[in-house]
Amino acid sequence: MRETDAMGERAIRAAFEGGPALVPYVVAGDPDPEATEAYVEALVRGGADVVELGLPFSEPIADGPTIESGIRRALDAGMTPSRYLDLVADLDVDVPIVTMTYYNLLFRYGDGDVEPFVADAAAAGVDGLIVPDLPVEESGPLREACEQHDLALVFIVAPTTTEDRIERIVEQASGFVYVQARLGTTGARADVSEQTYESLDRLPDADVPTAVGFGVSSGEQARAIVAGGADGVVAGSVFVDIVASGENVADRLERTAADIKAGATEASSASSVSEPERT
Amino acid sequence: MRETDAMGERAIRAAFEGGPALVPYVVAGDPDPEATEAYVEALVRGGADVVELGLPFSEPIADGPTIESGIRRALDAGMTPSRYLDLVADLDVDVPIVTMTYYNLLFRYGDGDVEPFVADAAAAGVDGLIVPDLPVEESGPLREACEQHDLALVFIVAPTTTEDRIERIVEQASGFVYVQARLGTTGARADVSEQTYESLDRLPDADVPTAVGFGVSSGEQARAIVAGGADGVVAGSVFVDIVASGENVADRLERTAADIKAGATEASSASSVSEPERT
Amino acid sequence: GTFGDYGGQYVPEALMPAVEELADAYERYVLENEDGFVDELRRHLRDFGGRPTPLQRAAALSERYGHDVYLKREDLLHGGAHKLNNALGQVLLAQYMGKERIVAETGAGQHGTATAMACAYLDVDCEIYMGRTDINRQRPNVFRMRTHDAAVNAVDAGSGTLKEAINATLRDWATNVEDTHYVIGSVVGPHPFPSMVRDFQAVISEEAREQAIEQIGDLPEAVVACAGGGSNTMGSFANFLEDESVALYAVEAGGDAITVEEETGVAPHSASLSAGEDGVLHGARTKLLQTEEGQVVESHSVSAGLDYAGVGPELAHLVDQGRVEPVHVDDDAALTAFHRLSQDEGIIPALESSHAIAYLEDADFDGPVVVTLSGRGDKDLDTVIEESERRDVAAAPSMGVFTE
Amino acid sequence: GTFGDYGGQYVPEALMPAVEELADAYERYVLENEDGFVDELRRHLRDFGGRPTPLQRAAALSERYGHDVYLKREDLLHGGAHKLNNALGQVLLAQYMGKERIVAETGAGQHGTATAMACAYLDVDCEIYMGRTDINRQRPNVFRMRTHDAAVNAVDAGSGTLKEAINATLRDWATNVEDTHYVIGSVVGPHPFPSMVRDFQAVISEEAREQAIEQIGDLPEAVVACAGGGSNTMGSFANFLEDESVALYAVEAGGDAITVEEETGVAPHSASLSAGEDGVLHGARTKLLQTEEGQVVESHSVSAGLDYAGVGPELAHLVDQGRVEPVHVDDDAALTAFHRLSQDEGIIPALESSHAIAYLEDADFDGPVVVTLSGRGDKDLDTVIEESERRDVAAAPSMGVFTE
Repeated sequence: MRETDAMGERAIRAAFEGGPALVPYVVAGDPDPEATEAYVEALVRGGADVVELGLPFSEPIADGPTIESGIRRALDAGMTPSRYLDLVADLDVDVPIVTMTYYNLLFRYGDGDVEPFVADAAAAGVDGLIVPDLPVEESGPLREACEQHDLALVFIVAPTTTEDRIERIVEQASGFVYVQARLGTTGARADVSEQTYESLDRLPDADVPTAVGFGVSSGEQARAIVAGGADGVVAGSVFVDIVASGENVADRLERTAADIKAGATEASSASSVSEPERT
Repeated sequence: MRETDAMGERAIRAAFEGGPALVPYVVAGDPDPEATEAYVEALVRGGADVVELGLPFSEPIADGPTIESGIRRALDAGMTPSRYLDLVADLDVDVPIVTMTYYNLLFRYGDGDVEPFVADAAAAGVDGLIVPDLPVEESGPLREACEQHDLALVFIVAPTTTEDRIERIVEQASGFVYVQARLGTTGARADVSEQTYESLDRLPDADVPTAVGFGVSSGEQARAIVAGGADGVVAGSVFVDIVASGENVADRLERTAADIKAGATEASSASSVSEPERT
Repeated sequence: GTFGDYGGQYVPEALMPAVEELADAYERYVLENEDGFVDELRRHLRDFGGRPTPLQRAAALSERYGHDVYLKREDLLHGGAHKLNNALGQVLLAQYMGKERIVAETGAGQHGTATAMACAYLDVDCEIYMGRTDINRQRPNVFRMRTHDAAVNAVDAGSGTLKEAINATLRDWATNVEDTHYVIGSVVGPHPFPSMVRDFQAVISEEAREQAIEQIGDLPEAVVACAGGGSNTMGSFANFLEDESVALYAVEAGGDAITVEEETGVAPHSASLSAGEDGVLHGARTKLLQTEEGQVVESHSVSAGLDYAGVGPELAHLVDQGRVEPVHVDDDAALTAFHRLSQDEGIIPALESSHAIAYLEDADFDGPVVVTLSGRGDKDLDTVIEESERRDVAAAPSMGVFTE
Repeated sequence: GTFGDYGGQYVPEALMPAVEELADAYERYVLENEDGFVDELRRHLRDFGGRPTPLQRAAALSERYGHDVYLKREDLLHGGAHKLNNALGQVLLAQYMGKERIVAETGAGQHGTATAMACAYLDVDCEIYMGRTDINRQRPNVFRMRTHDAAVNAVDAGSGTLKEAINATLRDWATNVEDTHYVIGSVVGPHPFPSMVRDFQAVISEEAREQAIEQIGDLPEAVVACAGGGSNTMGSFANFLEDESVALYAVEAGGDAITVEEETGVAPHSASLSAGEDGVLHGARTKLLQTEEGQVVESHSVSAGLDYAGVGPELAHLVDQGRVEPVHVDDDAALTAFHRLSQDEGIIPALESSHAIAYLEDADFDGPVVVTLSGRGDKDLDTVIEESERRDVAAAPSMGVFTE
């Protein structure tokens, strides 16, 4: 079992403290658990500060085609919630792990009660959860369990999120706030949308860090995003694409992570002395 | 042009006077006009007393599949009302000719007036008409034209014909009364239906002869029919079948005609001294 | 039994007693409501058939033409077309007459389906005659008839289409006339069929007239209905005949062109009222598409349901009298109207009915107009897609979704 | 927004504002008739849709079962199924909300067709998501949608069926939520959809209840309706919920057998109410067909329209409360019922509706029973012929007429 200085929510916050954080995503079990362990290690070598690890669900309504394909590969290869937790427990990295999955899996794990999953996740070394089909309104039971087990529950702020919803979300958020860069689903894109900057501007000075995701795939984007005020970037499809290729995966994951991290870090150095730069 | 002792209605009546009459039917122009001339001559050699010559119409609703096929062959070969009358005029036989056709052809020939066809038919040597889709109720204009040109207008009595309709039909009939042997359409059959005898029994002692048709194809049937009280038999499909075969047609028409005629005549000799015999 | 010079009973003697028996039954049950026949029929039409059908203001058409267009929605009748009004009436009448067996002809299969449906509902044996060619190109309707457990008798003669099916049905009737009723599918055939079928279909204009008065506050300027045999036409016109202010347009299938090719015996259209000559077919004197010598020709329309060389004798008479104006639209115009209604009004019309819709393009109306939508067009989709592509009809949407 | 433990709004944050906006519009327009929304919808349902539909006493079924059976004839609604009640309601609501674009998912194509039809009628842009597999096996409905000029977007993911189409539509909505409304096809999804779709479909039981009182003189003993997602079911039950004497039967698709094969992730049935476990799918907590670990399984039914792993949350609640009894009939029984209704009543039912009819064989009723005939079965003919032959269903007529 891996060991870190802090656990859970505090570990995640800590990961954002040393400068802009890189939060890469891969699907657990794509294409098999052993590979996932190696990939996570590669991402950490490349500079990942937090790893978002997908627990695959059969109806990934918030994900785009790239991640959906990764999820299907993982399901076809036999990934289950129990095996997922075993995999996490076996990871030998010293960054926080955030589980990204859909609500039904947590719900079924405890036969209608989400606490058992949270308890087992905490025991396995999971530090936080992202559940994209769980808006704050429905999050009561899960939030309670997370608090009980000191796990972060990360909420998403979308370009459509209204001011009063932002307030409620920031109030409930723990770990970090996931800023959805654009409408739509996950998926690598080349540009940074104007919505990203608007969303960042709308976020008050919360005491949780912000990380921008949905479409982030390059160091250049990361630089612009951090320059725009974000405390970190989340990147997923670009890594899942590399996994899907099956070619020289670990190396390429590491290099791409390093590239994105470099962009983010560069912007951070610049923005510490000047206004956020926008491309 | 052929020459006969009597013309029109009287000629037909006369044909029934020398004993039971054979009235064979073929389609004019099946397969071509020259063949039809030869076939009519063969039928007369075989003993035909009257020849019923079909003028083909595209919608032969009263005919069965055999005659319908003959009609299509004749139409495809180009038979028209004008050519039909030319063909009749060219016939070199000394029996009466009765035209069997549908009303629309007579109607169109005179652009809505049936008299021109009747006039031209009389001039060509036609002695009578059978129009199976023309019940007595609708026959006024045609009857008038036929009277004017001394042509017989033959009506059909069906098994379904009611008593009062029989009375009206017999009243209007000229030439002969066509007794429909059974319900349905024309077409060769092996037996004689009970309906035939019932129909013959229902016919009062009219002053027009009776000929039974629909399904007559053998000397045996003819014998039974004449024994049942008929003054003649009409046979069509059996001859159209021979024409369709294309093999040794004239000879076979003659022999089949002779066979049917023999049956009819045999019955006549018998029945002149005894009750109608029924099989 | 006649309409001016038209109509009559030109049938074989064997059928005359049946025709007379039917005329008698028509008078007693249909005209005089003996034994409550009419009441029972109306009940069936309401509960089983779904009557009354709406008279709907068509917003997009009304805007397009600058005057109110109302659609009489016979496409909503059970079975998807006006055909059931007549089929149900005749099958019920046959029951009142004690007949145990129904025969009917069908071309595109709509009348056969309606008859099979009515026979299943009223529990009467049913046999449908259908040309071999039609059977093979109208499979869904054959499936429907068989699903209602009607026998479907293939007719192999001739071109294997409607004419041959009618001939075959007449022969069956002539053979089995004692226990069998022939449900003719349109206002054609010997008396009393043209009057009887008109009366069964007159519920269309009975409702439409009442609905127009209620919804418009007045009679419409015109009623427009497509005409093949003419049952939908006469049904749409019947209750407006005495309203002299209401113009009546019978829209025929113009096909490719209004001509007759004497050589081949083919008319590339089905516009008997517009271009036919007087003649006698299938029991009645009427206007016919025929050669100069009186042979009935093969008619044509992209709409199988309008594809008939004859037409109801009463319509022929009303045209001669000037009460009904015969007009025609060609195949392309009908296809375009099909797409227009589907896209702009959310209704896929039968190709028959599309002819009536298409006539609005040619007409010059001022006031509210009632157009009878005689049926729905699901049955025509394959034909429309194929023909629209072949003719490159501009209004047709691409069906490319399957090609990837 | 919840029904006991069920319902809720389990959707991505990006959609929450749209869902809240919709809930607000639902309350104002649908519940409070603001701007006369409800009046306008009722007018459209009458004139365009053909409402009211009949409540018909089924003579042959009544005789067979020894008690009166009444059919609520939603098959006569424009488009051929109850689906239009909801599609028209939602598209009109989207117009009231100022949305310019409609998206919808479809499985068998019925909801997509109804939505395309409503959008053509109300002049709104329309895109339908449909799995690639479904597109290729439901061609006629694809033709209908395209004929109404709706875009049909093929979804290639997974098995290419309904689940994937829903996922794809949710993604489109999440991307274009500002100007787009997602017309969900059943009483599923996040609040307010389950309540709103129920209210749009409740016109079925509103009419049926009035008609029963008028025609029977009393309430029926029971109401029987098929249940897939449950819009027809809730529509049929809604106005009877407070009539405690009226038993309510939700007939689910029993498919081949009521089991779940954990290994393959397939359930050979679609009986979520009878055999599902609580879970969260497509925005709501409800009963689901799923593996022990919570992966949603592929469901099965001979009726594509019932083939869904979830069910409306309100139905789940009513079943838990004992107000609605979930029952199920298998594929063979549904096919037999299809043939029985076609042959004995002259109505070709949708395979969905055939499940409700089939349940009469198992039930033991005394008094009058109302069965909702949710749609017509023309769309199912090919499937029924093929499946009847494969399973050697005794009631099926031979289709041998083509073989000569």
